[in-house]
Amino acid sequence: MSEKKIKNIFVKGPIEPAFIADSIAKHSSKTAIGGHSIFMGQVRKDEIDGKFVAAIEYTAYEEIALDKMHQIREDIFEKYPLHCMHIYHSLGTVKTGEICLFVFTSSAHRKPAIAACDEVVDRLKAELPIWGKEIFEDKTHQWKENS
Amino acid sequence: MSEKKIKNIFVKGPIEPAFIADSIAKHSSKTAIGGHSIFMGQVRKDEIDGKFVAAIEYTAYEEIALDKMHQIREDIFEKYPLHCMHIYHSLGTVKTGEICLFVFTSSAHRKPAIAACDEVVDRLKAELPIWGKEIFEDKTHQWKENS
Amino acid sequence: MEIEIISFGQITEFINNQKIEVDGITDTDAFKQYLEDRFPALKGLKYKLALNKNIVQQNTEITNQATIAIMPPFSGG
Amino acid sequence: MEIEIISFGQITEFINNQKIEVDGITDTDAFKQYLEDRFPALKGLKYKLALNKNIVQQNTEITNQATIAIMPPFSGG
Repeated sequence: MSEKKIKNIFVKGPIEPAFIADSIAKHSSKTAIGGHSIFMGQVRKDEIDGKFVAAIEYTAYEEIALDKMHQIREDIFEKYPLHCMHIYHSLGTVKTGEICLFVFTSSAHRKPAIAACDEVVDRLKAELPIWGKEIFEDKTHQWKENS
Repeated sequence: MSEKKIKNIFVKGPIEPAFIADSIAKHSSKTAIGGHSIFMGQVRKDEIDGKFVAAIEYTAYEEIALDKMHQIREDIFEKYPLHCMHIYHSLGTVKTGEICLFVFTSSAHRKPAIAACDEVVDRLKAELPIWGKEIFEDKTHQWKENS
Repeated sequence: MEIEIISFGQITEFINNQKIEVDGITDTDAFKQYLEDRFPALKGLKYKLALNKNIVQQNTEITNQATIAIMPPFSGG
Repeated sequence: MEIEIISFGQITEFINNQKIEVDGITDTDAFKQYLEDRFPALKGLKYKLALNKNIVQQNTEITNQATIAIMPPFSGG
């Protein structure tokens, strides 16, 4: 896992359920896997001062984000006995109810897959230079802040 | 969530990726959800004394299993602020590489979904009267034991 | 009295589902003893009983027409 | 010397990407001071710099032709 091969994680627009199904189906030939853990982030229709979020527009400093993600990937593979890990994050517009983040980890037994997935999501949110601009139904906006 | 409505969790044969995609897609109208956590169990091609597992055949004491699952569901909804929870477990034959368990939890923020999913999987494995018979490639078998 | 026995998992390999006529067995502890005498293979196993679809947690009275399930350790998931 | 500034997130609303000519600024601490003087809106924000695509963790020397990114708190996921 240690060759410096930077994988892309960015997808234009929402991540479709069919894409996720495809990703799951591809693992049926990996018969050493016993447990898969998935996290998906979905855009919430939050209400702020009486206005509803209609979409989030994501931008990123892509080079740094991919480089950081590569480091996180290395750390996680070092720490947990994983078979694989797939990460996708949207760029551009993702409407409420659509999926903007897909993290997928697999291992022989369930605990490492679950722990790794959780940790990747935490680190990704804290360390990747990605910004979400919440667009309200009336086209005004505010910048999202991770809590 | 407290009416005594026992949901079925059993699916004949493997759980298909397309079924999972469908289940995910159905949540796009639930715009209060911000995070989904999924766990999937996949049948491993374990090697035991030189023989490889070809499939697991699942049986259950269905009435008790569904009743227990109902209790677990109530406990988890009590404990975590979830929007929904879906659980499916195979009965009958599931081949190596196929999915036999699908647990899907959703909440406004990610942490409860992830914690609930993890806890459901733990409790389901410990408390539901379900048995897996590992069928080897030569048609001999052994009874699975959860570690 | 009449008891219906049902078995699961590996226990199905040596105890078939059956109705039995027993006397003098009034609770689940006594029934376990009866089972282990009749099916010695049970002794090496960790198993649980379910009485009328309730998992037995402590010694419980058995009444006529009871259904008792014999369940080896669970291995779902 | 010449520095290229790029901005992200809400900072794009008051700092455009641009090349600037500055003298006497030799490290990132000095550059922050320069930025906050020129763009007072930055003062209320928690922001980070990235120098030539590396996030600045501590005061770092700036050389000619550097690219400096100004990044508000991250909000991916």
